[in-house]
Amino acid sequence: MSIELALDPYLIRSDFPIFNRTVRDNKRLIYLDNGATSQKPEVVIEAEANFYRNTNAAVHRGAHHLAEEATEAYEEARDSVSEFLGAKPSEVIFTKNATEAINLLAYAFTNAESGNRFHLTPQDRIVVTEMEHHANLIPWQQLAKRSGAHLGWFCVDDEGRLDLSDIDSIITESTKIVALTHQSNVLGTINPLGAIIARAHQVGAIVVLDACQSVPHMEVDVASLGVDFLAFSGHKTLGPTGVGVLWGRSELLEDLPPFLFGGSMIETVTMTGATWAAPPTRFEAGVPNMAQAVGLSTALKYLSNVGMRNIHAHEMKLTERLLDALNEKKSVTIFGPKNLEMRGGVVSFAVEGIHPHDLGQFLDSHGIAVRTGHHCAWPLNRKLGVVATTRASFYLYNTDADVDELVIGINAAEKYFGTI
Amino acid sequence: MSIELALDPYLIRSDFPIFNRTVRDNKRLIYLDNGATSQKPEVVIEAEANFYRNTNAAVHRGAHHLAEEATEAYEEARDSVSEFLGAKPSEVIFTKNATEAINLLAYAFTNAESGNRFHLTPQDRIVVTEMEHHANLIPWQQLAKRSGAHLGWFCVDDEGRLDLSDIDSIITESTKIVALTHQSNVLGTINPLGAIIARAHQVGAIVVLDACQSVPHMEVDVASLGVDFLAFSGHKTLGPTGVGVLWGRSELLEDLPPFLFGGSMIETVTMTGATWAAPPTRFEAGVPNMAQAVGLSTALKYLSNVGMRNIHAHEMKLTERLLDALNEKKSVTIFGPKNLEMRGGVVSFAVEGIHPHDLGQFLDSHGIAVRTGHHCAWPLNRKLGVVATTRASFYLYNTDADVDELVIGINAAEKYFGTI
Amino acid sequence: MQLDNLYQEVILDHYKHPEHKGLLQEFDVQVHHVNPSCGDELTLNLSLKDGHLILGWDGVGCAISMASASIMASLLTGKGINESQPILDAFVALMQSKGAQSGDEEVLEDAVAFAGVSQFPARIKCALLAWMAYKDASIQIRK
Amino acid sequence: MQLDNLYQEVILDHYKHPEHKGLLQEFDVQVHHVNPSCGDELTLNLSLKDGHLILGWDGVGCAISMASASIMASLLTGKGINESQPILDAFVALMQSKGAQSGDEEVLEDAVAFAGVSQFPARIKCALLAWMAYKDASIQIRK
Ligand SMILES: Cc1ncc(COP(=O)(O)O)c(C=O)c1O
Ligand SMILES: Cc1ncc(COP(=O)(O)O)c(C=O)c1O
Repeated sequence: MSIELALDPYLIRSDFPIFNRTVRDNKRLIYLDNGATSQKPEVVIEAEANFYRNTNAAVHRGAHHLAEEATEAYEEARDSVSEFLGAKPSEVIFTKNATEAINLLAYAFTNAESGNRFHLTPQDRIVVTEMEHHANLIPWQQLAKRSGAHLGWFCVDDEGRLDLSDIDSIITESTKIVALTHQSNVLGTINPLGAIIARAHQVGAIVVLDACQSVPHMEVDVASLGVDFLAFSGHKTLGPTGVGVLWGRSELLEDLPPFLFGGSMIETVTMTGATWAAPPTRFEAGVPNMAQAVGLSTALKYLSNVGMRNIHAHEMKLTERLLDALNEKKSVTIFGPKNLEMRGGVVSFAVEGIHPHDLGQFLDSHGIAVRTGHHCAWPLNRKLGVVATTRASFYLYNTDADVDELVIGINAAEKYFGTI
Repeated sequence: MSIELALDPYLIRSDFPIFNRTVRDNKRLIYLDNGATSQKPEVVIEAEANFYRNTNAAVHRGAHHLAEEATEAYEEARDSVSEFLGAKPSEVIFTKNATEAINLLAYAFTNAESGNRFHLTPQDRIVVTEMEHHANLIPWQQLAKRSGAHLGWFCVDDEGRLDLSDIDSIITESTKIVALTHQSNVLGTINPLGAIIARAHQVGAIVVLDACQSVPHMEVDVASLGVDFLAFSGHKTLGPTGVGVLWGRSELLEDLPPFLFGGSMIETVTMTGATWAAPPTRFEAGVPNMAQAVGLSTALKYLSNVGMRNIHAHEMKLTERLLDALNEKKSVTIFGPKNLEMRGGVVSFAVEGIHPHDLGQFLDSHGIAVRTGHHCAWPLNRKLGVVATTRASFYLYNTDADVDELVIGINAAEKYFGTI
Repeated sequence: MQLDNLYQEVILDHYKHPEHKGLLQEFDVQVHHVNPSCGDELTLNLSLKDGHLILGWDGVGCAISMASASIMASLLTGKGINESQPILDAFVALMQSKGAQSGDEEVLEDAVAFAGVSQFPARIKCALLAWMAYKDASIQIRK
Repeated sequence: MQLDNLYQEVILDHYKHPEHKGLLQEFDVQVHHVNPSCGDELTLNLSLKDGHLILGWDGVGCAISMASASIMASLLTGKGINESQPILDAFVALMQSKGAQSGDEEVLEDAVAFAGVSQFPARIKCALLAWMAYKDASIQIRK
């Protein structure tokens, strides 16, 4: 029997020191807020700590022994990230989080002068979707405003899927950017990239993928995906806070103007102007988040060792268990796909008569950490006709028992607030 | 006798695990590259690690117990930083490094619409100095380019001081921004802020202080300094990599448009537009560098416990010892002030006939880590008429023996390269 | 159980049977406040008749924010505008007390039930939503 | 001592007594390369006479970069442009070898002295500065 268990969440939990603590009057921690951020295994914590203890120096800036070792550690981290994504090292840019990664791109467009392929005009179009996280919506709104370009979007249908029926009139010949999420952080929906990428590339638009909710949870290979840029956050991927990644195709990065200006990203500087280094350094101004990059690379290695397919399968098992239980409850509305097809381990729902904030608070008193609110996807909430939802999101360390406790907790909340 | 020792660098060294290692074939590590980045005491490393082990959750976004504790830890970190600077907590913005802090400001100017006090026009003027680090030069060059504003600068005289003789024609009535460094990262010069701030405020310009080389090494109190914005980096301040600070006066931050767009920095969001949260959240988009902020606050407490005056006095003692030794050597040229007046613990120099890169390499083989190159201040190097210099920069854990080893090393290099 | 400190009987009662809910036919001031971190919304009407306040409100939100609106509206309706100030101040002070105060029942009446909220930092904004709307409205009505 | 692997006798000799230093009166191609991380600069002149390369250079930089320019200029001057390609390739490969290769003396002659540089990642760019300038110039001269 045990041979069949490709992933044992109980074994995995023992790698994560936070599960040694309890919450709210000695309750077991049932952490179902992985969509917001993940917990960290001790190896990641130690990798970051050991960088400081043994290798700390400013990279790329010194010829001394420590600086050499720090540079090696930092560039090895870049290598691991690129390997994890199926990319080239020079295509991996370290940012502080996914939000910075997407803003980097949006500002780089603004810095593109006429003649550069990234230069936008009021004739151009940017396309997003109604299910975007604010991080993949507002930067494009602002780019549209700065450039005069038009912002269009795909709508979300009743099942929480993108409505692609009008794809050719949404991604028009004048579309330059299509920015969308790989997986909705609210609905769990995995978007069908094929058709969108095909149409975008047909009209010469670049495709920017917000992979915050996919890279941590499933196999993502940029070569086979076919997108042009991709962003994700370290802290959702078992990695440290303070690090994210922008990946971009090298031919595109070559031409992409810089975003943050300062040390290390330059070629030459005078009082009146400067020229830029090659990617990826062009996009990493200042002393970088070296210890965090090293921590992230350790996290990705940990994930690879467990196996991304195993992780996804495990999360889908938990999701099925939760969907089965919730689908049975008349008082519960699930937002997003009600079955396992093209979805990930994120489940948002409403319980009749109980505001998400109150439900979340009640669950918290039982040690269950879920997220409540608009999940930084306010326009989607409006479309769903709610001010907030309650969201449970899984990761490799969650267990069947976690799911069961959540369901028991929801039932208990209904009693507590007197709605049943 | 020992009572007089306010700061014992040997005791302090024992708090820093990196000094347990050796470099290059078992040499003692003589770390004199503090201008680039500082080493970390174990308490800082542990503070960051323990955040992950005990408190990790996305701040400001959840009502559950962990999220509450994470938010508390993060906001307490903000409180400590503000206390360290003599500021209000709401005036402290966490960035990824000083470079981002300065870019934040420069882009916020660009995002300011006509009518906003930060809006620039081609009639306006931005003033910097010839001794700026690229991080406090290129963002302003680029802002000048984007806005059409004119970029002017103070020159550096033969002693490595700012030439203020033309102050009224450099800071003119149309000057909107004066951005300068508190202490040169090449020359060690501490700039006389009084006259510059007075003139800037007389014409209604804001003063932006690059405090990367001062906050870690001396008492800096924003209330008494009188500047309007100030930036520094955590990693040069015994803190983690991946965190920096922008401080701004609250009346100014109120009106300052945002820079990075995404989650947490908003008030409301629709598909076509958004409104912004109040400072400091307006400037912290996405899941922040929580563990790093906590580490930085621990670092600042460590520094406060040792005492910033003690630290500065200690560094000045080391600087005096080095200047005395180098002033005696005919083959050595010191760039910057040759005495202790208005200078910090950064000493750049040239040794006749030996290229800085070779000198650095030679010193490294003796375990001595100095920095060689243009130190991200290329225009200043040009002014000094050199392509590179060798720089030794001190911190609280350096000892008289470190200085003596450096001098011995320089002498030995001269023998090795046959210049004496 | 800690949770009962938060969801006092009187709070749950007001949540289920809110008072003064519904916008006024006629009003002097209307304000609309939103809690950006959770999306809760509240519209507050204020009118002054012979120096006495009349409050009406509508909104969507959690038990804490809705009960707070209900209790506040009951408490302030009929009071004079100057009389309302110390009540507002007392409520804000209670929310900032981190559980150290239990609230002055003379001044706050049923609103002392929110004392427990001050121990839950993430919920303080919920309890304050209506009161901040009132603060805003009362400034406008004075003009 | 590790340092002696880096500063081989022949490198220090070329540094102190550089060969082919000085720009040519006449040249077919001139390139200027800069090492942004340290500010070292190198100008390289290239001319082709009867199919034979003539190199001249000037610059400021460390012992490694200057000796490398000197040794490269000596090595390539007089060679044919096609003949130079395997030498360039061999040198680049040596620099990327992380200390694993000692270099083919048949091909690289004195330039094998730079084998030790490949163990010092920060210095590889110094050794390559002149060679990258040559690579650039040779592409231009072929056009
Ligand atoms: C004076 C000065 N300004 C700005 C910076 C940039 O700091 P960071 O690289 O941490 O962003 C540095 C350090 O590199 C500096 O010394
Ligand atoms: C889909 C999606 N995009 C973007 C982000 C922003 O990531 P970060 O806050 O780490 O920048 C998140 C997470 O908050 C997310 O779930």
